[in-house]
Order: sequence, then structure tokens, then C-alpha cells
Amino acid sequence: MTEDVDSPRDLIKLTHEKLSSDVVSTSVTCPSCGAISMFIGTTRDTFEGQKVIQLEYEAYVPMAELEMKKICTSIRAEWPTVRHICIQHRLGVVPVMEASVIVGISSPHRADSLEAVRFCIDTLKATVPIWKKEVYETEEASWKQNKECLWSVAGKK
Amino acid sequence: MTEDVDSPRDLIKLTHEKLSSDVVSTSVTCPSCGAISMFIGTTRDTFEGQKVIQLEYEAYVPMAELEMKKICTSIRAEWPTVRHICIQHRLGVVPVMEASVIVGISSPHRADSLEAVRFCIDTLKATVPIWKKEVYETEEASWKQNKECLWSVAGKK
Amino acid sequence: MISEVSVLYFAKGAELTGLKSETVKLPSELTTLQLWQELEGRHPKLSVIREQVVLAVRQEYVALGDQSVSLRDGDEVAVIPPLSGG
Amino acid sequence: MISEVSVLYFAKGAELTGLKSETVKLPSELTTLQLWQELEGRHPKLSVIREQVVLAVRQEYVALGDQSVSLRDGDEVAVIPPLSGG
Repeated sequence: MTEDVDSPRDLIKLTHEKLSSDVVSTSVTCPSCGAISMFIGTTRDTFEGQKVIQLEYEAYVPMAELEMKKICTSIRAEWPTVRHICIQHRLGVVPVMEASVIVGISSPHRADSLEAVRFCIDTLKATVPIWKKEVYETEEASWKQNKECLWSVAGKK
Repeated sequence: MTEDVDSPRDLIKLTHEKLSSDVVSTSVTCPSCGAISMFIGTTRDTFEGQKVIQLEYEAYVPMAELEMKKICTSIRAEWPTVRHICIQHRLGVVPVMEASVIVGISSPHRADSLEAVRFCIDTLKATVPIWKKEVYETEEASWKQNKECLWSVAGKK
Repeated sequence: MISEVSVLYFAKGAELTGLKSETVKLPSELTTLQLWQELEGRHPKLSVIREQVVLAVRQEYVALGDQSVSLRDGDEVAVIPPLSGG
Repeated sequence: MISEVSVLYFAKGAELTGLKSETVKLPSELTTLQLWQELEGRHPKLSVIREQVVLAVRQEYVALGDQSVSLRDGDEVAVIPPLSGG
């Protein structure tokens, strides 16, 4: 338990591999933190009544990593007791019920990591250049738009 | 994916076994939910400068299960879109950095499960009859008191 | 009327009494404060937690006070020190 | 002055242009709106996302407007349709 082991880590990953909540929670665990808060975004099987058979994510990878890093910086400014932050986003085809994104944040006390997780996922949806295409049973497909994104149809209202 | 598979589940467990965030997240995953929020309480290595070498939990088991079930009922009244709720609490000796409690909640959209997780852990600390003893390096030990508990020293203030 | 109830002790309460549980004969009708006083009479060391304790009767919390409770044979009463789960 | 930059297309933008990326010669000084107009001129189908798009220049977002940008050879420009990560 040297100081070094426990110094704050920003762990950012974009990957085509399946995500694991155990890997994320372990990566942010630290001996001085009593709280780990996590958010897992999973792919849903329906959209407005249409059956979704597949989801596919693509990213502007280096810029997505930069924007995730900016989120980490903002979290540390707002919640200085936050210790470790892990943000993983899956790319490519994500089957229904599997995780597309996992956020894990540790802090000595729970209020900070709970609030920071919410900020993290809200901000990720607004600022990180990643796109999702839903493919429906009808073989139609649609590029989704987060309402949190300021230049989306919903975001402009 | 029958309706039955996806009907709301309240999963409550008190166990001497090691807890796993993957087990909890999997248990609340459902095809119609896009969000899983989780909280993991881990044991800290220090308390007011004293090194904690061990933590031990005991519970009034049947009443703790009842009170956890009441929390589930309250969550469903306040956030009706919440789908599955899993609350696991470990008993007996819990080594430093391992989880003492894991809460996992799924919902179609993330705001509900994020808020419900926070309510769940806040209320658990206030109402579920479980006690933690910290054993220090000095071999002294102390029964802790949650400030959320209304009849604790802090709760009475 | 007298009822024979199980009394359970946890955490600091178990340390102070040296017991996890015991079977006790108690008046069938009494206030929650009187119930506590009966238990403190049996285990004077319990007085150190008097200001930070509630009871559970049949697994429902009751604060110490004027509220009356009816106890039947076999009922479960528990001494509940401040909680520290989570 | 003319600079040779890489332009990247994603999601709907890639579908509309049929391209993931291309190398384009552009004026070195122009507004972000002019930059968009240059790209839309090359790929008229991009007009369908004109109302819901921003650009990224050297991996920093810029809205379409009067703000001027300087482009150097090798710079990276990206067309950013509404985000849908998470």
C-alpha cells in the first residue's frame, strides 16, 4: 500500500472486447476508499416498438479518448476526493443485453462517487465522439442521437 | 424473452461469501433496460488515522431481510420504472478492499436507477439491522455507528 | 399476565450482556420504556447504550417511550444498538 | 494559401459521403461555416445533416459560424454528426 499504488488513476479504454463490471470495479478499488459507484449502459431490445436485433458503435478514437480525459479533469475539479476513474466504451457490434459503456469511480465517501458517476455518463453522452447505429428486425437501421448532445435534434430545442 | 423473465425481481442476499459485482450486474440485466446503476461499499484501511486490520459484520438476519425488502418496496413506489433490484451484504470477516455491500438496480433510462441506488444505500445504512466492528492494528476494536441511523450519536444531533 | 419471549442481543449489546440471546419472562403488557428497563434490570451494563438504542418487537422497530406493546409467548424482542451496515 | 488536410467522416456522415476519410486541399484561413461549405460542395448529400452537425479541427469541436480557423498541412478535420455514445 505505497502512496504510489493509491495515487489517482484515470483509466480510459475503447475496445471491441466484451466489457466486464468486475474488471472495472477492481481497477478503481483502493484501500482508502469506502465507495465505488458504477454505471453500466446496456443495449436495449426495442426502440419505439421496433425490435432491435443489433447495435453497432463507432468512434473517432483519439478524440474520444481526449474528451474522456477532459471529463476526468472536470470530475477532479468538482469532486476533489474522487480517487480512481475508469471509463470503458465498447465499439463494433454489441449484442442486446451486453454493456456498451461502464463507468466506475471510487471515493472515500459515497456521495462524491455517486454524483461523479452521474456527471460522467451525462457528459459522455454530450461530448464524446461515439456513434450508435440500431439495426431493426425490418433490416432498417438508424443512427441514434443523444438528447444530451447540443447539436442533435432534441439538443437544439 | 417472455414477460416472465423480465418481470421485476427483488434479489436480497446476506452471505458470508465474497461478493462479486459481475454476479450483481448480471442478476439485474434485462433486455428492456438500458441502464444499470451500482454501488459497491468496500472496507477502508484507516479510520481517524488508525490502521484497520479487519472488519467484521453481523446482522439480525431475518429482520435485515425484511428491512431490505421494505427498501425495495419504497424504491418501486418512488421510481416505478425500476426493473430489477439486487442488494447483497456480506457478513463475518471482510478483508480490507473487499466489498461489504453491493447494490445493483436496472431501469430503462439511467436517471431512475442512479437515483434509486443512492436512496437504497442511504436507507440501508439508516434502517437495516447490520453492525460493523473495526479491529485496529492496536488490537482495539470499535462498533461503528452510521450517521444515517436516527438513534446513533450523530443521528440524534 | 406474563409472557415468555426470546430476547436477542447484537454488536455492543451482545458484548455488554455476554449473550447472543436468552429466554425471558416479562409482563405481557408494558410500555417500550418499561420493556427496556426490564432488560437493563437483568443486565445493568446495558445502561451505557441507553441513549443510543431502540428495540425491535416481532422484527419491527420501537423507540423507548410510552408506546405500549403486547407480548405473547414465543415473541421475539431484540436490542438494536446504532446500525453500521453498508 | 492552400493547406492539405485530412477530413474524417463518421456515422451518417460516412454513409452520405461514402468515405471514412479523404485528403483535401482547402484555404488555409477560413471561417468554420466556409469550411463546412467546402465539404458540402464536395459532397452535396451532406446538406441533409447541415442543421445537426459540428466540425472538429485538430480534435477540438467548432460550431459552424463566423469563427475563423487556420489550417496547416496535415491537420485533421472531422465532420461530427449528433453523438450517440453511452
